[in-house]
Amino acid sequence: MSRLGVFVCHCGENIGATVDVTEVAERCKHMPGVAHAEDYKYLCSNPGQNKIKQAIEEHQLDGVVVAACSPRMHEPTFRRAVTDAGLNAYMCEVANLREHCSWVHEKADSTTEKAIDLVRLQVEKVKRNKPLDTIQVPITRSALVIGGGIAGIQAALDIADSGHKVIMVERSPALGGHMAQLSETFPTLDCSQCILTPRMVDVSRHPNITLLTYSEVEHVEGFIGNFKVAIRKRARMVDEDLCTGCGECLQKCPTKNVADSFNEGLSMRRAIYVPFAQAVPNIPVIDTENCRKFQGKKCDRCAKACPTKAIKFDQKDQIINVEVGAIVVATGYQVMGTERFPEYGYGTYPDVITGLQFERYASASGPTQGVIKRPSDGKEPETVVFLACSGSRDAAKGVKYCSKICCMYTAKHAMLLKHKNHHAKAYVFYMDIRSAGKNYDEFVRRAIEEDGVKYIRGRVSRIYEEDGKLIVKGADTLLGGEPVEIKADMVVLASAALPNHGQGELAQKLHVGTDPYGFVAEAHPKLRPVETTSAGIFLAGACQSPRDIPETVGQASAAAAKVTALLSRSHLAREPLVAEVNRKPAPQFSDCTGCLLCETACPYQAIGHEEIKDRNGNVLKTVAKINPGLCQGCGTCVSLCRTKAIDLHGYSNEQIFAEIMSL
Amino acid sequence: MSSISHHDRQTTSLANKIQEVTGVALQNCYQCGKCAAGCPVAGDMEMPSCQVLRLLQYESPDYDRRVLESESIWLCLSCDTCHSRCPQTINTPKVMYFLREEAVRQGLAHPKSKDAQAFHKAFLGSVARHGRLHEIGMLMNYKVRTGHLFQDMTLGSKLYQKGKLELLPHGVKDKAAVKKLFKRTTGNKE
Amino acid sequence: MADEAFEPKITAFVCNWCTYAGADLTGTSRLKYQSNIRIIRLPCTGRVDFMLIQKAFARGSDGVIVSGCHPNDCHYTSGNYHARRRWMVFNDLMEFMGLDMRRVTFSWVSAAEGAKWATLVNEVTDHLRELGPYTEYQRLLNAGVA
Amino acid sequence: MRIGYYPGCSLTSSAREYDESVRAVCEVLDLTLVEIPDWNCCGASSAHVASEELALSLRARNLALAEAAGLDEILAPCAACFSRLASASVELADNPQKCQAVSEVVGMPYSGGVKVLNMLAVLERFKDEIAAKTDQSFRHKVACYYGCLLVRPTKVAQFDRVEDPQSMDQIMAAAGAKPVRWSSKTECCGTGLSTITRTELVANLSGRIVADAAKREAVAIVTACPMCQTNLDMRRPEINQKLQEEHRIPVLYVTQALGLAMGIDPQRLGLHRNMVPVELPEPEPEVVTTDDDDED
Ligand SMILES: Cc1cc2nc3c(=O)[nH]c(=O)nc-3n(C[C@H](O)[C@H](O)[C@H](O)COP(=O)(O)OP(=O)(O)OC[C@H]3O[C@@H](n4cnc5c(N)ncnc54)[C@H](O)[C@@H]3O)c2cc1C
Ligand SMILES: Cc1cc2nc3c(=O)[nH]c(=O)nc-3n(C[C@H](O)[C@H](O)[C@H](O)COP(=O)(O)OP(=O)(O)OC[C@H]3O[C@@H](n4cnc5c(N)ncnc54)[C@H](O)[C@@H]3O)c2cc1C
Ligand code: SF4
Ligand code: SF4
Ligand code: SF4
Ligand code: SF4
Ligand code: SF4
Ligand code: SF4
Ligand code: SF4
Ligand code: SF4
Repeated sequence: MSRLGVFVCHCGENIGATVDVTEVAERCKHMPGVAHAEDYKYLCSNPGQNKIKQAIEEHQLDGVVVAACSPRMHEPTFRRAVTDAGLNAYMCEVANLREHCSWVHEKADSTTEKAIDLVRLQVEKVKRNKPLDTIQVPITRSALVIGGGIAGIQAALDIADSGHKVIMVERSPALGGHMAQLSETFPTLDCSQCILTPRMVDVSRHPNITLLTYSEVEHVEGFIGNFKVAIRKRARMVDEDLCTGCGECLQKCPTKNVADSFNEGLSMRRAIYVPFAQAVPNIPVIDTENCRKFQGKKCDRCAKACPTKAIKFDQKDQIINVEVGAIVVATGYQVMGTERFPEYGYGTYPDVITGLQFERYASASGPTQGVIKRPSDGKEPETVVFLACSGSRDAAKGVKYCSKICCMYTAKHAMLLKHKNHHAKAYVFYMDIRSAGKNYDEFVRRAIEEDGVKYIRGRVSRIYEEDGKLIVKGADTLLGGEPVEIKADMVVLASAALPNHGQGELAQKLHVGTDPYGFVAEAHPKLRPVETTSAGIFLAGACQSPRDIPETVGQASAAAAKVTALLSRSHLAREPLVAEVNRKPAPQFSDCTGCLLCETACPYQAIGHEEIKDRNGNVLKTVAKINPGLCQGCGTCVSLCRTKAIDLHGYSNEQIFAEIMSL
Repeated sequence: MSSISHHDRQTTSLANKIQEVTGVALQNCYQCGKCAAGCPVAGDMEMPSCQVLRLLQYESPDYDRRVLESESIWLCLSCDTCHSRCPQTINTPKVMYFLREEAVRQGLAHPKSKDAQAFHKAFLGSVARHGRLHEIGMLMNYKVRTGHLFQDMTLGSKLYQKGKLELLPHGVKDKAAVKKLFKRTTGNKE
Repeated sequence: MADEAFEPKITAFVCNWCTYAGADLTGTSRLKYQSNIRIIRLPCTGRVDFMLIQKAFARGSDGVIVSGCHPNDCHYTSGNYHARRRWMVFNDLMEFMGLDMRRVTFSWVSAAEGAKWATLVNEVTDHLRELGPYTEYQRLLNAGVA
Repeated sequence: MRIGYYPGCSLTSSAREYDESVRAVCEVLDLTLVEIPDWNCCGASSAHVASEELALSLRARNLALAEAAGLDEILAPCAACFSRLASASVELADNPQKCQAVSEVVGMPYSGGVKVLNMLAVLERFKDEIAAKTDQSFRHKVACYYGCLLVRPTKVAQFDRVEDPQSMDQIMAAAGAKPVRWSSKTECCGTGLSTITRTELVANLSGRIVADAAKREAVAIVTACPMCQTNLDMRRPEINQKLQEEHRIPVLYVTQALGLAMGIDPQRLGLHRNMVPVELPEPEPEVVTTDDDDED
């Protein structure tokens, strides 16, 4: 028989004026299992709490019900109080007499009756409560950052600066992501490389960061605080320790006609290459698909040229296993290629280019040293037409969403064109100008007012080639849809930003959700924007949805803050209100039949299975197994399990049935 | 989902009828102008397709009338260029068809549409009678209806010389079947 | 009439994060509703299963309310999604078993919808008062169906 | 091989040469055309203006007749007829209720299983045979003109790509021709404006196409649609007047062009019926392809 104490609060007049508090206390005394009941003016005050503590000792109570305000208000207060008196925190429950009773009903006998019922519910529950201990999950105090764009760089630096180890995995041969490709950045027009390069160098030199480029995540298992990750470090055929970055090998390679992806195909590179001059790390890689040697022909000119014998044609991929406590996904985006636009020529007109290609032309380190030229004949274009919303906001053939960055970079492009060639004409076809951000609209206005960029409100229906010009057929909806035809030298598509290739596979490996477009899904769109649906895995940057650099950096720092908060402790304390699959003696072992329905329903992937074996290792039964480190206590599995093999601590079937039966 | 007062669209508006009959949801048009940009006759219309749609979006009797009285709706070629490129897949030619029917029904059809109407009448008359088109007969009929007696006279004789006109109609054998079909769908015996 | 004295007994299963908090807000806003209802707090509507509802009726409830977060707002990401999917199946089952489905109300009340909670409780209470006591259930129980 | 054949009204009169050349070419390709017994007019755009139901029923009767004759695929060489019949076939294919209703109006059962093909879709199947039946000396620069109806609406046409289609170019290339790259392939010639009523607009629209083809140095425009052919060929005097230029580029049906490449007698291809005289210049010189660009 339990010895429970019931404490009924007046909350001054708040409860006392409507509910007959003394009557409640009096009636409680007669409830089975209740050893003590009393009422008090303000239970949450220090004297009030002391009363509870004293009563526990005096009456040797083994459970407590506080009948007061909402548990959402003072449950922690009273749980702390009972632990001070030596009880387990979970042996205390709160009946909500204020928000759910005195404040919402008139003074009446029925109101007092309801108050008594509410206490009885909790009394019956507490009787069946079991002492629970907070769950302690040990934490591996290091983090993995996937993706080495500005998002990954920022997150890695912030985490590393807080004293934790970071492993950074970048799949291309060098850091930098798209930001490395940009010329100047809105709204300040500072040089992208100039502000990025120091950070890339910081990453490579940071004592807490291990940088793995040309590498990809192969496999992930585990859970928050305890991830085991296998990373494939692809063979670059160059020994990173021996290579000095002298570049001799690059000069000697006879294969010169490989489209340079860093320059978005606007120039050619060799089979052995460094993506760009400031690359970090500055170590070449052999592109085996184009290298003569790997295509079965005779060549070893690079190896011959290398003064340190760093070229290793027999290098193999390496699998590196690491353990980390947290993961940041920062895998960025890609842009829609021109071949995706039927009415703009399916990518067959060389002078119809993407915004990213324009960036390479405008970049001082690009294929034309910053002179805007056009691909077909290398001439400087006089008339350039920019098409906003190319593929974005196009439910029929593109994506439904707004790519968010293109209004701004289109204004930037038009401006850069004007700055570099004052005689050039720049036209922008747009639907809306979306320039919400600090100094953003001012930036667009400057393009229009000071640089004379002509904005035309309307979409373009078609582009075709005639006499070496691109005929752009649009309409001006501000003139009632009047057709507009512009003879352009070059057309720049502000093409939609899409989830990066490989994003889906990675999300699967990590068990994180994706949105209908394929971007990584956040846990809550407003209040948990840098967390994923998997605990311990965070996200940053354009892998969540298209975004610009300021937003990316802000979010990366936010993700880093979440990671450091997690890694700042050696253990993760978690509420013990988790589900558990029951165990029984052999031969039954458990009520669980191993149907694993629960596994598919758990929103947190907390359920796996385990095999019960005999001494000889023969499997006797497979049963579900819940990882308390992952379980969040939602109870979905409990209500799903047909054999009632699962129960939820704190909300067990027994407890809830008892509550119902008390009514 | 319940549709309550704040959704109450004017049930009599043209936009509403269009949605009912053709299934085209005009409110989906976000006025990007891509349709007008590619339309081969936008330049000849007093208001290009996107503006026609814009007026209809208001669901106002005045604007509805302005659309029905316009010549634009008669100039549409049904080339489907607009529809095939519209980011919102608005089937503009289908709307144009509907608007013509509606304009005729309400007696608001643009005067210049008379020729087109006469042409369609002559054409259908020929099909109803023979089950197939008899071009000479149709042309004669059209000329009588419109009074354009001498238009294309030289062309006609050239066609004849090239063996491209049949003097006598080649109809279907089962003329009764076709007549019945006309009767059932139009109530018109023509 | 005897019915005039009838006060329905209502059991509510609500989730901790949305409806429980919403009902708290009703209180803080001092909005009044009828006092027939008894709330049982659960982590999530995903925790509610058919057995709980059955038990409530067996214990003499005249009506049951199940309320949690709005779809997509679930604290547990998708717990209430599972609940909803299960309801579709349960609905048929309960109906098949002869349960009076007018006595089970599913609703979404968020933490910000204090007024909605008051309205909901009042509507359900009035409705049940009209329906009268759920004596039928005892018959089902005796027949061994429920 | 055999296939159902729906000539349509134009092919029996103003586009007779299309019918003649289709039959001639199909004969060479060993494709037997089975004319749908007692077919009727598809209603063109006029039926639509009168009544949706009439328009659908006129088309459905032809499909029902084809079905009754045991034909599951029919070739409609006229692009307009193709578009009309195909849209009916698509509309009825997955709508048994509509099938039922329309069957009653027509007075014949129709189950919804007849597929309608245009001329290019059929010729595409015979690309290899075409290459084999020609001596590849037809090395003329041609402008393949598709018009609206063969590719749009995509849901109805279900054929080729909507912008810059390729099928006709490939068919002509198989016959040895050198299709030019041009931008007017699917521009509208103005057919929809029931041609006689707005002649000046048609001349304008068709004129742009003729001028573009001439500019790309094509020696012939190739088409698969009687409406297009009529507008570009028969309306040439108006076009030339509008453009203030004397364009003499002939307009051939794809089957006429193929027929020439196959060496079929021009008379049988109905070439004498074309308004703009078909006088092709010397073919392009033969390019000798050497085999030395890839050793290995
Ligand atoms: C034309 C254009 C102009 C722009 N101009 C501006 C501007 O002026 N100002 C501005 O603020 N923003 C601008 N932006 C936006 C800017 O590019 C982005 O905000 C920024 O690059 C986002 O950074 P990120 O790190 O999230 O993604 P990314 O830059 O895409 O970096 C992602 C990185 O992750 C790596 N990666 C991807 N998948 C994997 C994987 N599975 N495993 C390992 N590594 C992986 C990639 O290789 C890449 O290095 C512009 C964008 C475009 C397209
Ligand atoms: C009409 C309207 C509708 C909106 N709707 C949405 C929406 O639907 N969704 C959405 O995401 N956002 C919405 N927003 C935006 C949203 O309100 C803001 O993003 C958000 O409130 C910003 O939070 P904050 O904490 O930065 O600032 P605030 O909410 O302004 O909080 C600042 C706090 O600081 C206190 N404070 C100020 N100065 C001092 C001082 N000197 N010392 C001490 N304390 C100080 C203030 O009292 C206040 O409590 C809306 C905004 C408006 C105006
Ligand atoms: S415990 Fe709650 S009810 Fe009691 S006095 Fe404090 S606030 Fe009021
Ligand atoms: S071996 Fe390959 S990478 Fe090296 S020089 Fe030759 S082609 Fe270039
Ligand atoms: S030559 Fe050798 S050391 Fe120099 S960059 Fe190439 S691989 Fe590195
Ligand atoms: S940011 Fe501007 S250009 Fe880009 S999709 Fe949105 S509205 Fe269009
Ligand atoms: S649902 Fe129940 S029986 Fe099935 S695997 Fe899970 S715990 Fe076992
Ligand atoms: S209680 Fe919820 S989170 Fe925990 S195992 Fe069950 S379904 Fe998963
Ligand atoms: S293209 Fe479509 S969305 Fe754009 S204006 Fe025309 S109908 Fe409207
Ligand atoms: S279908 Fe009509 S409105 Fe549309 S582009 Fe063609 S002519 Fe213009």
